[in-house]
Amino acid sequence: MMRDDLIEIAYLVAAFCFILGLRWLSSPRTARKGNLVAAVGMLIAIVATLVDGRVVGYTWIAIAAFVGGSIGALVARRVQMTAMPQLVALLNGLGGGAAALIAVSEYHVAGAAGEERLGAVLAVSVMFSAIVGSISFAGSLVAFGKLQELLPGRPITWPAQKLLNGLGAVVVLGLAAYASFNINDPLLWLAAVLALLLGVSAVLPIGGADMPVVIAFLNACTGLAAAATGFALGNSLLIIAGVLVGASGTLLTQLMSKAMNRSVANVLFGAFGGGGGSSSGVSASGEALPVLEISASDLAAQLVYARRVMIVPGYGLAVAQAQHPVRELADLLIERGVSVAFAIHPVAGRMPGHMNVLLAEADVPYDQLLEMEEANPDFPQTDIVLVIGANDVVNPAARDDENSPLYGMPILEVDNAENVIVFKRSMASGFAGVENMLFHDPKTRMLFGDARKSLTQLVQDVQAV
Amino acid sequence: MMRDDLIEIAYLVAAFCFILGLRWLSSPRTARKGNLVAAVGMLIAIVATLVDGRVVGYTWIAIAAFVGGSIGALVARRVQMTAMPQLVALLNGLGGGAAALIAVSEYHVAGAAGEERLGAVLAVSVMFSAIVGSISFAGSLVAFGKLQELLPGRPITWPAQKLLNGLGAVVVLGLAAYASFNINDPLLWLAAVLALLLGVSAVLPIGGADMPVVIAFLNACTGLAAAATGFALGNSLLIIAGVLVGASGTLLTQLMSKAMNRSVANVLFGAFGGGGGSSSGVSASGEALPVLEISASDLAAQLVYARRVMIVPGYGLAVAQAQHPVRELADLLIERGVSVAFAIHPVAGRMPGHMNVLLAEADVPYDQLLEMEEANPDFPQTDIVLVIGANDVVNPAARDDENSPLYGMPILEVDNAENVIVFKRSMASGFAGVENMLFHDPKTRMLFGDARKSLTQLVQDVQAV
Amino acid sequence: MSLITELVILVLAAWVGIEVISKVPQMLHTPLMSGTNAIHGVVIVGAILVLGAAAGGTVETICGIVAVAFGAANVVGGFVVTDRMLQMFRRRPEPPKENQG
Amino acid sequence: MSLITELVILVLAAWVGIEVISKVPQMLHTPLMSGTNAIHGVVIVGAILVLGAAAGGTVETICGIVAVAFGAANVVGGFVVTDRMLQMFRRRPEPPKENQG
Ligand SMILES: NC(=O)c1ccc[n+]([C@@H]2O[C@H](COP(=O)([O-])OP(=O)(O)OC[C@H]3O[C@@H](n4cnc5c(N)ncnc54)[C@H](OP(=O)(O)O)[C@@H]3O)[C@@H](O)[C@H]2O)c1
Ligand SMILES: NC(=O)c1ccc[n+]([C@@H]2O[C@H](COP(=O)([O-])OP(=O)(O)OC[C@H]3O[C@@H](n4cnc5c(N)ncnc54)[C@H](OP(=O)(O)O)[C@@H]3O)[C@@H](O)[C@H]2O)c1
Repeated sequence: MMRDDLIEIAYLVAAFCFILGLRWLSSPRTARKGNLVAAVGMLIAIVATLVDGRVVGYTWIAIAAFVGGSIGALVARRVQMTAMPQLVALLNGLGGGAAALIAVSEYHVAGAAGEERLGAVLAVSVMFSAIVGSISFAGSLVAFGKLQELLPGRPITWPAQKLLNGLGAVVVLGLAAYASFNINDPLLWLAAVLALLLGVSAVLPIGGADMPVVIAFLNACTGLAAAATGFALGNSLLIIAGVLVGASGTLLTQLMSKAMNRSVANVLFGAFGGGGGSSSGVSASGEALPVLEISASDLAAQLVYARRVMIVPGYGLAVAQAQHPVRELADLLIERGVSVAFAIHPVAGRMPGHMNVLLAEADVPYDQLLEMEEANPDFPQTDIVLVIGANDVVNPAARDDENSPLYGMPILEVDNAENVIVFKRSMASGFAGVENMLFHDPKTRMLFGDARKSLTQLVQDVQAV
Repeated sequence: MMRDDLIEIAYLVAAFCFILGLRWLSSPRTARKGNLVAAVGMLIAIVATLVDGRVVGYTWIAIAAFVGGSIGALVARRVQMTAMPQLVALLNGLGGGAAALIAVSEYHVAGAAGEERLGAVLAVSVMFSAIVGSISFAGSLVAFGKLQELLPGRPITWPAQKLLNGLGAVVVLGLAAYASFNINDPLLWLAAVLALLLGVSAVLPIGGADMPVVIAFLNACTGLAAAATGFALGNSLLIIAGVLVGASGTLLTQLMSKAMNRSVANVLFGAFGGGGGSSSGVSASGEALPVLEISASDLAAQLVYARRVMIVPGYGLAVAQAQHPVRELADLLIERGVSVAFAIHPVAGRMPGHMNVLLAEADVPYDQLLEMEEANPDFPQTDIVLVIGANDVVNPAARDDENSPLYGMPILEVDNAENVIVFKRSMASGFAGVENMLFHDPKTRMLFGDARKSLTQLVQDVQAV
Repeated sequence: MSLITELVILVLAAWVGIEVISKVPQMLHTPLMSGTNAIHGVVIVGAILVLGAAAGGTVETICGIVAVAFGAANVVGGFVVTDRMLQMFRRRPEPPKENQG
Repeated sequence: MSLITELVILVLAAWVGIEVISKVPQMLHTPLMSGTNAIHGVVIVGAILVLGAAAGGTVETICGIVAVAFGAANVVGGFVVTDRMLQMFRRRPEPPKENQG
């Protein structure tokens, strides 16, 4: 009794730590402390659980936790910042898998205790966490595969896909309902396996560049599966933590869809777009529009005499891992008295806020980064904009062309600046597969080539000026 | 069982309505809807309670609710907007009284059931809500009396006041602790009566103009007493609602103290200031400083030729009930092409946000009202500032004079404007009892007289120009 | 409901309260005060339970009657006066005439 | 803990979550995602209960071992990588040199 109370109090403290940790994420100054507080909360929760009277054997727990924890730590320390989306997908899948496994064994325990059917609360929560956890596990692994390029990034489709997925969902739900009233392990296993397949076949048709939305969505799913586990175990900490994650995943999913000017349903069921930035390239009109180029050395000369330069990094910069040379360029220019800032579009990079992490890694101080709303009024006073591996987020069609699929998406209005330089490898279109008239604007010059190589060259040329 | 579940669900819905209602108070567009949602939540909670199986007799409930509700409705419909602080004090006292009465009868029930001592949770919650509820009841009534001028507004002090209050608090706590272990009605009654006396003697020494802080503080107390009642009855709705009110009262108490540059403790125990704006008047220095006056007709001529006029309303405007003539003046000037705005200091008026209510009552649209942070950068571009019944909130000593008790309080920096006109009845000081050098500034002109009369005259004169 | 569950609810509600209330603009602080005032009138729920369950006991009956009356006045008065205040808050009727910029 | 109490906690926690998370700036959305990821690793608590209580049953033992390992990897990996990201966010070291205004 006494011990159980202490455990409950420890769970309350842990929940408080989680909330406080998220609250402190609201400013980069306190964010790291916030993450630490959340981690301490987790430690408190785990220790409290270990002293729970129901826990009798520790050997397997120690082994499993050691193996899992070491792998987690190793991967987390090694991973490249550009591979963050994959890692988040992987970790998310693990959480979903754990939730599903707990549900499966809760079900087994109920059966072993001789029960024939589950109570209503237990039925709903166990089935929810088994199915949603499985979907989240399989879906996250597919997302991981696409992002890690183990699977093709383009949408993989097959005939009657939606119909088959719909049917699959109905079968899984039916099985789950039946299994609630007739406890029988293989039934639930079948349902879980079908849910895994469903997760795979739901994520395969989604394009690689939409994976961040999928991950945020599956993140919310894992959170809710954890909350359902909390209902099954009558554990308020799991409910609170799961719901916090559910809220976060939901908000991020909405935010990304909104920034891409698409509905969440369109992203998840639309089979939209290509492998992320490297597709199509065929001009919609077919006309030969003028394209003006510039060399790195000419650009270097222009840059050192500019008063104000704005850098717009995009997905291509992340792919090219060009964050270090871009930082070097910015420093060189600042040294020479040029005013330099970075303009960050909300969906630049591969996941929300990813561009900020990449630039932070390259030691760009975060107060040099402007959000879209801050940057847009600045472009008219800007001499040169460097658009590095960005495409859709600067496409004026989003503002001007009612027929464009991008129409209505908020963009960085770089065409208001004096000069625009675009760093990319070809005239290929970006993720949305839409032609970008900015490249044909008389004030635009193209600097073709891999962003990392171009920037390294440019840095040398600036040093030489 | 079934019915109890439904009641619990109704309580959950009610709690949700309360939170949503407060959330919608974040914008004047949704605020009224928010209040309505909260009221609907209350209705749901009351209906759910009425169908509770434990409720057997309805006659007395109906009579008491009808009488109480009618009086509440009547007073709320009749009250002048300037008397809002009194009304809030009164309503707050009623809530505190109700909480205390519930605690007293819970205690009685426990005794009647033959128990000899209260369990720990019940003891703490019953005693908390009996004592804090009683203090809140008595304290709020004293605050009401001061604001309604049934009691003198100045601090009423007597020898060894703090010592006596401290002793009283110790005795009350001791009694409560003893009564928890030895259930005996008269003991608790004695404790409650002493708590009432304590409430009276804690609020009497506080000056009339500090009453809003006292009310916000007692509001938080009543909220927490309600939450304690929730613990006693095992009712989560009371806990949630009580804590919401506790949070609100606490935040408002802090905010007001901060805007007055004093600590909460200083306000509650400081015996500070006078009856609110009508005290002292003796110049600190004794020197005869120059005071320049202006007549209403001269001012009228200046006003119609100004480009930009800012109006700073204060406590005196509320007392003089001059909100309607000031609105007329603003309309007249706007008609003539003068740009007019109102600058609202956070503690102008008699309670936080009170000035906004008064101006809203006089049909001033809320987008014409500037908060302090918005208004301050505008003064240098302002031709004429009309300071109407405000004093401390425009006192430059808060910015310039390190020895002033106001030093550090954020003010409206009207002395940055071209011309300052001050409407007041005399050279008396404001609430803080501090001389105001603004009145002797060469760019300041005084327009002596009751604000309502002066403004009515000014409106006539402007019409005549 | 165990004490600790009640504490969990308390902590969460306090957090929600602080987040939600810190979003209320200064302009609406008087209605905020009267509105929260009405909300603590929810003690009427407790008062009804006391009075409704009073098996004839004088103490409970008297305390209950007064508490219900107090609670009802608190609730009705608070919501009515808040509504009265809020209905007065209006935007400028016509499109802005540039009289303050 | 009754179902409805659990629902109360759910609603309050969801509300706190929405309020708190909508305050996180875009700049920190990637750490937010990895951080919340770590938080849902709290299912490890459930996994420990399953595995620790497993009275030799094969199903629970296997499920429990995998779930604890998954949960541990999720928790440790999530917090470590979030910390790695956040430690990189720095303000400009010297007082501003007016290179962006
Ligand atoms: N951040 C998110 O949260 C998120 C989530 C989901 C979807 N999205 C979508 O992703 C897109 C992001 O827009 P964006 O403007 O950043 O990217 P984008 O529109 O996809 O364009 C990226 C450009 O980078 C170029 N590029 C690729 N590799 C490069 C390399 N090594 N060196 C130089 N250039 C290279 C590509 O052109 P070349 O092939 O010619 O080089 C391509 O045009 C948006 O459509 C957005 O909706 C973002
Ligand atoms: N709003 C809140 O939440 C709150 C709460 C607690 C305390 N306070 C305190 O209250 C004060 C408010 O500052 P304030 O500048 O608004 O007021 P103030 O400093 O108290 O000054 C009010 C002025 O109005 C004048 N006045 C009074 N009746 C008048 C009438 N009928 N016609 C014309 N003038 C009249 C008085 O001068 P004459 O007597 O010469 O006419 C007095 O100087 C601050 O010190 C603040 O700290 C405010």
